[in-house]
Amino acid sequence: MNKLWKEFSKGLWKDLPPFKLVLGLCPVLAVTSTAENGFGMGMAVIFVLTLSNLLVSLVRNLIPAKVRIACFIVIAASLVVAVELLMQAYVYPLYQQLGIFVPLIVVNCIILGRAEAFASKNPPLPAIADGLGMGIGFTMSLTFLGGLREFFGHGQLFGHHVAWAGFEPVSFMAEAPGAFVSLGLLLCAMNYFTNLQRKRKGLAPIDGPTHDCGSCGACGSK
Amino acid sequence: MQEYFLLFIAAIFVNNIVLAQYLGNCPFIGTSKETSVAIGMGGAVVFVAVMAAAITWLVQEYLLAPLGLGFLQTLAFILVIASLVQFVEMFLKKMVPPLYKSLGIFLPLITTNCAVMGIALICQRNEFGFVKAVAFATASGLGFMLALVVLAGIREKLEIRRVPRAMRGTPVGLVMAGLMSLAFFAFKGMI
Amino acid sequence: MKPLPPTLTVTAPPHAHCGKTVKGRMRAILIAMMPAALLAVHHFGMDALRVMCLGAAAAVVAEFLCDQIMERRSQVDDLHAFTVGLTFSFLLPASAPWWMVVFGSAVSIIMGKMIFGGLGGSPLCAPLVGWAVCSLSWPAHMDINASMLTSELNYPLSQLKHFGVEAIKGYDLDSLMVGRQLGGLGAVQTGALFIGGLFLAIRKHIKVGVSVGMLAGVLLTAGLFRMADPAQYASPMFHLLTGSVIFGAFFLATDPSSSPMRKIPAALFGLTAGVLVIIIRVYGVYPDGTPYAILLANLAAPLLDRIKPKPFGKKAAGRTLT
Amino acid sequence: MKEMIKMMVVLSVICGLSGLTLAALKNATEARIEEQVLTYVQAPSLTQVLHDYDNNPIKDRKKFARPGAEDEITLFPAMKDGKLTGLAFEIFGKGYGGNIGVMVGFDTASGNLSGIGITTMKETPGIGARIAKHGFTSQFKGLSPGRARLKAHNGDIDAIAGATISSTGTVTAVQEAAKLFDALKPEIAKTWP
Repeated sequence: MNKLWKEFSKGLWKDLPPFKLVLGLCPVLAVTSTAENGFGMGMAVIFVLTLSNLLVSLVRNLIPAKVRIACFIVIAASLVVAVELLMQAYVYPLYQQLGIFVPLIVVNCIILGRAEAFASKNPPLPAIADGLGMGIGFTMSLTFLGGLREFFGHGQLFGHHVAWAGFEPVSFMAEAPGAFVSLGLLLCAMNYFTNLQRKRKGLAPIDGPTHDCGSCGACGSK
Repeated sequence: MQEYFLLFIAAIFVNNIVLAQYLGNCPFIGTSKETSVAIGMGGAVVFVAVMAAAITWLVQEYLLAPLGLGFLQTLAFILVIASLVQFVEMFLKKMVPPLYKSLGIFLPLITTNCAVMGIALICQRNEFGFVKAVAFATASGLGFMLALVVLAGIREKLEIRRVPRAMRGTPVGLVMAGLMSLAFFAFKGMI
Repeated sequence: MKPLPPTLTVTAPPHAHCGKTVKGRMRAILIAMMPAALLAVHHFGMDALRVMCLGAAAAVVAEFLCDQIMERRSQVDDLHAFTVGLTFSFLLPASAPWWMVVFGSAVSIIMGKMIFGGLGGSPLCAPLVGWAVCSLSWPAHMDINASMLTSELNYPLSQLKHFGVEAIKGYDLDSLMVGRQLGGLGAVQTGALFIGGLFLAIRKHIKVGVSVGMLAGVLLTAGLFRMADPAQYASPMFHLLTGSVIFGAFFLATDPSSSPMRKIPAALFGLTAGVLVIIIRVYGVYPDGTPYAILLANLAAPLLDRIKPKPFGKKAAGRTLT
Repeated sequence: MKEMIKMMVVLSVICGLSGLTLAALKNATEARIEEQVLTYVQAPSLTQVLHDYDNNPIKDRKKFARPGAEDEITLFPAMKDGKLTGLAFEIFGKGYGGNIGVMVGFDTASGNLSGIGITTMKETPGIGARIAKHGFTSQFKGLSPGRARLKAHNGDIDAIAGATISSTGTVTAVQEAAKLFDALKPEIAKTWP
């Protein structure tokens, strides 16, 4: 139980996907114009990530190493198609809002990255815990960033007007440049506080996590 | 002719695939630390995006649509792209070693580059014809390359600046990408 | 601690030499901006003074606070932040609300300068970053025509954009020179800015190549359009004397950290900016393309810097892609 | 060789399984997806073209065989107190950037147009896309189908300046709808008295 909790909780803070692992940036930037979109995208990712982790972990001993990645891709893609169908059937407006980014979940580094780095090496239960934790962490981050951008960009939260009277929305935040800049500044703030904590403990400051494409692990391997 | 000229301007500047459509951000931030790497990655993306757009178009038109399997689009496209990347890699290694030397290490990264898949999907959603789809893929790929090379040029210079510790690496790259995207607003409304 | 003797040290830019200091350069720039500032107050009244003071003050405070957070010795006394703030306010309409001036000025300093490591690090012209963020966020407050309805002056570029060449027949070049037009409050004092720019050029505080290149780019491109169809496109001189072309050519594009180093790249850089100004004015949605044109040229600056002068008689060295 | 075969088998089994599952899921959700698409794509224009009804036109929709063609067309009835007052259906016209979907509404009593709305289109933003704006579509309201032609063709409709193809496409679609409406009249009378 303890181990499961550990796998689950690491996605919530220690390895928080978009901020600490710096993975899967496209949806983080693209769908966070409002908190609701961020949340919806996050839910879709939770679904795909948890199930793909489970399935990959179940078949991990059956598949030959050489076609491993191909199998992961098929599993992930099938789940994404399933999500597409379910979203069309039950939350059509959200499906319209997220547009092309729903099918693109399949190339989100998080899915293949977790399949390769975790699920293919662990039994089903920890794999589910890992997927759920990472998915929830991803959802929280997206919702937070979406809320931030929605508040400053539109003066709203989840579609409700919350800003004070006379607040003039900073449309910059709602547009593409605002997405990049607010994510960059958020990462900067996280690094800053990490170092502030380390300083309090008397440790030397460290550089923040850097993103490079190899970090998801799925790409470079054959 | 004019239609294609406008298509190119639109895809490269006005609706730049990274800066305005948020596609392909992982490699955009990940491989923009050095200009030479950026050029290699950009070239590889143009190459694969064009081929992927062409093949997925044919798959959709002659396989999925007639069989009524439109809902399997995502699955079919990612498989096409993944095997295409593998194939291109094998082909280049065997037949064109110099090109493989410059593009080879970037090819595996492209499978999960959502710009490639995104371009193929956009072509389908806009119901482009075959020629238009290929032209759009070329233009979008070039737009990706342009953004990547420009950002790499700037980030190379930033390496020797006293960037604050908390901003170093990815954060400053992201903010710079945002400012680039801001500058690209200049092209708004041109098409 | 005793200062180290000047042995071999590697530092981040700016690298000042021949007795020039950052402070001296900034002082010269401020002197060069003086006439335009005075004319702006003359044309737009106390509103202009208010915007300029607020802009400069906010920039200085923002830089000071940033230095505190970054735990670095503050260098606000080199006047750079003050200059950036003033330059930013030159681009605003005189009617700009106070919070926008403060916000934009702070953004110019934070996002245009400090996050890139302070002075000499910025890959973009700092005041333009603030300007672009504001004009994207609050188009209504930045729209010079809509926010200056009470003024008897007009914004010639927006008239050109919306009503065509016929609408700008009424302007003569002399009145444009003395700033009898709307636009960024300081940026339209074209005559005064030109004199200031010449002063800077003669005292060698700016790269002349950039300014000449940019003015040439504007004149040539506008001339080409004019030759193609005089009934549809305005004259080159009109383009030169409206909006912030002169201001951009002498004060914005010449920012040392965001423009190329050597002569030929610098001239090409200016030319690019100049050509883009006219392209944006003709095809884009913005009446004045100058700030965006300079931002785009800034992006290209590192690549332009790679253009190497080929030694005479030597073959170009083969470059390898790795 | 053995490894090769194992790879093939595993891959095909996985692909086959996922294909089957997805096909089943597709079948299960098909009806609901159709409903959702109707609600979110067609319904906004339905309320624009039908007036004065107390039923749910989407729920009461019915498919009819298109006379002289293989395919079917979905009709949305507007009813008040159980009596048919209006009818709407979607029809496609050729535009500049692809097909233009036009929802055409008819007043069953007079046979006049009760309005049109644009459902889908890919026209040039700012030019052709103006066909979706109220200024253009509201011209059709209350016209008899014969008058719903461009002014250049002796009708009452002002084409959008610079967007002749988009305007013509819309008007042609409306004309075709009128023809279809006439052809279907007997069947409609049978279905909804």
